[in-house]
Amino acid sequence: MGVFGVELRRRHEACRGGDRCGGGVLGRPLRFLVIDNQTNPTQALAAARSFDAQDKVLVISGPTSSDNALAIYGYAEQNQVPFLVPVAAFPQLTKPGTQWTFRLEPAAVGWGYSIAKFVEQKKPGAKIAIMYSDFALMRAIAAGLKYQIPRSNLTAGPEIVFPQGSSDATIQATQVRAASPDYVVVIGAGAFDNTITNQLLDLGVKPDQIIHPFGFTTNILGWGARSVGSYFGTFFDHDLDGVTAEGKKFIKDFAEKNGRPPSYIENFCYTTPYVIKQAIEQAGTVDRAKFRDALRALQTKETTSGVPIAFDKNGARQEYIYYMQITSMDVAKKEYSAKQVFYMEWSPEVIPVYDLVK
Amino acid sequence: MLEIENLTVRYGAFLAVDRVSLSVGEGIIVGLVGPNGAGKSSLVRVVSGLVQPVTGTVRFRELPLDGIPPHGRVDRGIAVVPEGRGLFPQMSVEENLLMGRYRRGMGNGARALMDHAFALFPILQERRRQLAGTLSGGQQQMLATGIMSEPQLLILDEPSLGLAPIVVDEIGRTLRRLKGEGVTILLVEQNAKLAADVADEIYVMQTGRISHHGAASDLMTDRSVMESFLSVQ
Amino acid sequence: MNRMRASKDMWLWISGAALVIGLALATAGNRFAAFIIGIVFLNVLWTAGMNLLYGYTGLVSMMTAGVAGIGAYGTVKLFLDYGWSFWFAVPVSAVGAAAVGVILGLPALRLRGFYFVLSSLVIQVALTLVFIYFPQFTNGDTGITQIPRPGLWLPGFGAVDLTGPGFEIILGLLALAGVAVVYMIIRSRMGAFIIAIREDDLLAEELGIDVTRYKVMVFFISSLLMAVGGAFYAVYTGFISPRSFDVLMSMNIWLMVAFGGRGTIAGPIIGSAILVPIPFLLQELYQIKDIFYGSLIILVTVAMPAGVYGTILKWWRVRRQKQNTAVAPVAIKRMPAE
Amino acid sequence: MVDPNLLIGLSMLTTGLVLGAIFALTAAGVTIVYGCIWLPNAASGQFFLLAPLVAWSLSTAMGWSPILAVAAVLIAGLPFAYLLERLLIRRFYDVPDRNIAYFVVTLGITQILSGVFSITWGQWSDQYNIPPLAEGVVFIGPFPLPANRLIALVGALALLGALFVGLRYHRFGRALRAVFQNREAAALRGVDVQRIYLGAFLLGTSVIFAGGLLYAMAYSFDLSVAWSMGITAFAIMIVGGPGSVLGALVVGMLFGFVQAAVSVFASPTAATLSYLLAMLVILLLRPSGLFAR
Repeated sequence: MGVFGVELRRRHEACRGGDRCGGGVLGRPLRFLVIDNQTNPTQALAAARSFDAQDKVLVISGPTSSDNALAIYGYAEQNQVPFLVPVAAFPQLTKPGTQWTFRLEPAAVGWGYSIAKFVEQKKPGAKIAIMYSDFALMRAIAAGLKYQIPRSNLTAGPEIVFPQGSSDATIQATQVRAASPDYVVVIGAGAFDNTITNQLLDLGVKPDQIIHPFGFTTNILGWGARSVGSYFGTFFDHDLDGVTAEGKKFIKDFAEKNGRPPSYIENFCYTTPYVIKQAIEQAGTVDRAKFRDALRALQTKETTSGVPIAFDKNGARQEYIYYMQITSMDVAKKEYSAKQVFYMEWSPEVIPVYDLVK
Repeated sequence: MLEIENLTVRYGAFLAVDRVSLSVGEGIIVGLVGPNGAGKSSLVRVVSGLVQPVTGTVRFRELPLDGIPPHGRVDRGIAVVPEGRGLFPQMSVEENLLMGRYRRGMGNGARALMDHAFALFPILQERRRQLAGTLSGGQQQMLATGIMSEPQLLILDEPSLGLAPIVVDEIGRTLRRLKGEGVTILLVEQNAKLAADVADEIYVMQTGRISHHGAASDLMTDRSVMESFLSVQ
Repeated sequence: MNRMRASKDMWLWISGAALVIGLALATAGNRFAAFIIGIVFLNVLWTAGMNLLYGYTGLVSMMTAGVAGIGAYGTVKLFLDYGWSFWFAVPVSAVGAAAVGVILGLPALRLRGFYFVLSSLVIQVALTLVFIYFPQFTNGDTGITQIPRPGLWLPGFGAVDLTGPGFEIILGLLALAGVAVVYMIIRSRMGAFIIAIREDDLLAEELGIDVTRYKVMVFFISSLLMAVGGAFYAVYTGFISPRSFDVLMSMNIWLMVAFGGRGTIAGPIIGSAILVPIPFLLQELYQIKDIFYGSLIILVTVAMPAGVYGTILKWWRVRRQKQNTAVAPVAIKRMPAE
Repeated sequence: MVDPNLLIGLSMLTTGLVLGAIFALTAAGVTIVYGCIWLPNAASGQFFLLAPLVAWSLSTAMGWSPILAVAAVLIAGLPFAYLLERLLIRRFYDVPDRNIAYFVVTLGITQILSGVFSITWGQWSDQYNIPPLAEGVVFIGPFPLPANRLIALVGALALLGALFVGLRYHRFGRALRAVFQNREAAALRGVDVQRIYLGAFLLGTSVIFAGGLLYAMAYSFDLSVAWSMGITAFAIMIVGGPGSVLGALVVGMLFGFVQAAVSVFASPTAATLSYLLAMLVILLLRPSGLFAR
């Protein structure tokens, strides 16, 4: 149902590519699960089982949409197979007591927390309106934001939830406009995100009052040239200040191949094989338990951006986010540029993540 | 004008019409009478092209109608008013009349024909904007005379069904008047009295077969026919 | 004659059970193959219910997945949150789910033909939304994970291990029992009545058959099979979510019955055995999965209205008929009223 | 600062009009096909999506002007629908329970099209914007309405009007309604019923395509719109009465305004659930719909 799956499906190739690690590690090839949101959970489970029982893999990995990730999570935990998830922001994947699952993408609840921190720094006491679609991921972001707003001494504006598959937000945008908030946080899926953004701009909300907690390249281009000046949160962008030489090469190669710059999802996918490789080298064997222990102890950096990689006791990533401001856009050429305006790192449990989202 | 030869109609294992032959001469009214379930309507459906017979042929003006779809038969001048009158309940009286001109087009004296219909039944002119579904049974039957397509052969299936005797008489008068205008009519009826009143020639159909045939005046005085009728009616 | 049939039936069921146990044990070494077999067994149970409903009574229900979902969520709730024994939770939630199914479906069962299909589709969509938008019961669209397999204590055997082939054997016997239930219903007086309803419900009514009552009974029994299947699905796979029980599942179950051959005992089993493994075995071809399925649906409807087994049966009958030169009885079908 | 209540009221009005007109148009397409052929097109949502996707490709990847792209899609839709009718739809014209057969077959088409979408357009983007025909914003009092959405609204209303007039007064429209009301009597009046079926399928499908194109002019869209619009169009058809174009108009507009109003006074989720509820209640109490033919 979600757009995420569609988006993710497109990125599988990037993940499987792992261009630099194609030869495998310690003489074993790397294989990735191909799962998208069209895949039934039963099939996702069967695929995990096939990797585990048939191929006797060391670790299962795959960018997965919501319920499939949890299905495989259950399998991995019950059958003691390491499961490294590049892209899935659900806190439940690393809930307390998790033994075998590791999540490279920071939890969505934390993104909400970071928005409040960002606004707190930009404009103390600001009033924030929230508009979001009723998907589990969006709810998680909103939950984190709502938790942190009073703690950051901000004011909560209107909060509007849209059911999955909504098309029009004119009235809600008008309601939000009428409350004159300082910032509007738009947490929408795909096209609906564009529609809301357009309707807010129609009504005279300024671009730099709009915050998108996350954006893929295609999303950002979808907001259109009018949205230049708005903010978006991300974990990787081609205009980041800290992109390394290897990161620049990755961006260049990817853009040549795909006609657009990579998003953070591709970056996580690119990073995954490195993480696996490093953990195997640390473990020194291909024993699942030793590999798991090595992942737990791992202290490394994303080779593309230099951001540290470390997992907490439940397998959650040490959290971080960038806020970028769009500075120019050419939709026809599929190009945009942005500047980094905020960066922060925090522990995964700085707020009660696992209580906010069951 | 219309010759039916050795016609057999089957629905699955059910034999509806069994080797029936019948002919309608030009310019007269032929009555086809018989009880409910005798196969009369099946025969009408074959002539109109809605049902394909198992065996037998239907010829109109010497030409066989085999394989000609219903609208092709309308083009040749056959108009069929089916059982239940075949009106369009959510269309106005005027639109129902216009549907009768579907093949002939709006030119070619459509206006004059409509005036003619209104002259025959002034009540229809009064109610020309009213929906057909809201008319009384008699008025609906007036609307369903099929004359708008200027037919050479008009086939009416059970026009008297559910109508008061006084209205049935009115229908009889109208049929005679149409005959006077040169229209050949095949009247299919359960109501033997109406058929006897207006028809020149009568066929009696029972359980899929023609049991009697003759001039209306002869047949209605025939004791055996009357008895077989009374016993089934 | 009757005794001969009964003993023939007996042998059939015994060999069925032997086949099921044999399949489960044969695949015990390969847990992937065993999983596919287990899912096939579950689908045999589901299609048995659908066959009773669609194949024999002529009701195309699109809400079967929803009923299975209620059975699954109910069982998991009782099992995990209230600490009931799984074996006690299953019958309770299955009866509950079937009752809910009947209550939801009851008004729709009065409707004929297409309107019933539509109503059941609407109910299915609504149930999926309920699964999504009531996260306090269902955990929302993320689903419930890590559902443990239950233990089983059998007198004479002691504690039985259900993590290995034991569970596949249970699923297989369950499927067999589901098929047997349908078989016995069809052989009974009720079977004759519901087939009459399928052929012509107006005529059946005229003959004095209480059409709505029989429809409701059939709907209840098939819902029961669906819900039991849903409950076992939950503990077998260890995971359920609204997407596990969406309209696609209803369609797939329908398709297996239609594909195998509606209104035959063997047809749906054949349909499940052929169609279920395909997506698992063609994992790499996930991109054309939908296109493949859609084409199959159209193909079956256009070219094989009787399904695979139905077509074989027909062909077989024609052949035998030619040999015996016997006259085939032709059913009297009333003309569709225009 | 303008009075917020006036702003919200105006936005409710325009939203109700835009959504209502698009809903009504799409449902009219669905109901024409159902009423005439007895074909409940489960794939109508996919058709609704197909047209703007093609227009999106033409206007962005190929660089056509949006007007040309929209026109090209509408024209290309005719041979598409014609082929479908020839290859598949007409096989079932004589099947007694053909509405169920059609429902199943079109569910198959739904599967195929969504599979095709996800391996083609789904790979290319996750949301689609057709470049606007007109830039800028038109002020209705204090309320800003984008010119493009105004064009979509006017287009939808014009098409609805044309459809209504055509069905009422044109010879083909009259024949179409005659087939709705009494198939056999229409045949006896000389209507070639199979040709009308073909015509109804072409017309209904084109109307659905037009609905999708207008929607895409008013909003950004993605692949999920097929499912939600398919359900909405069905709900409108059922509540309005299958086969009733008037029902589709009235109920479509009603649904648009209900969505707008419920969004203000309750929540957008409640609006979506209210459709399903309305559809279920109508199905159970009055299966032939409010505007039974």
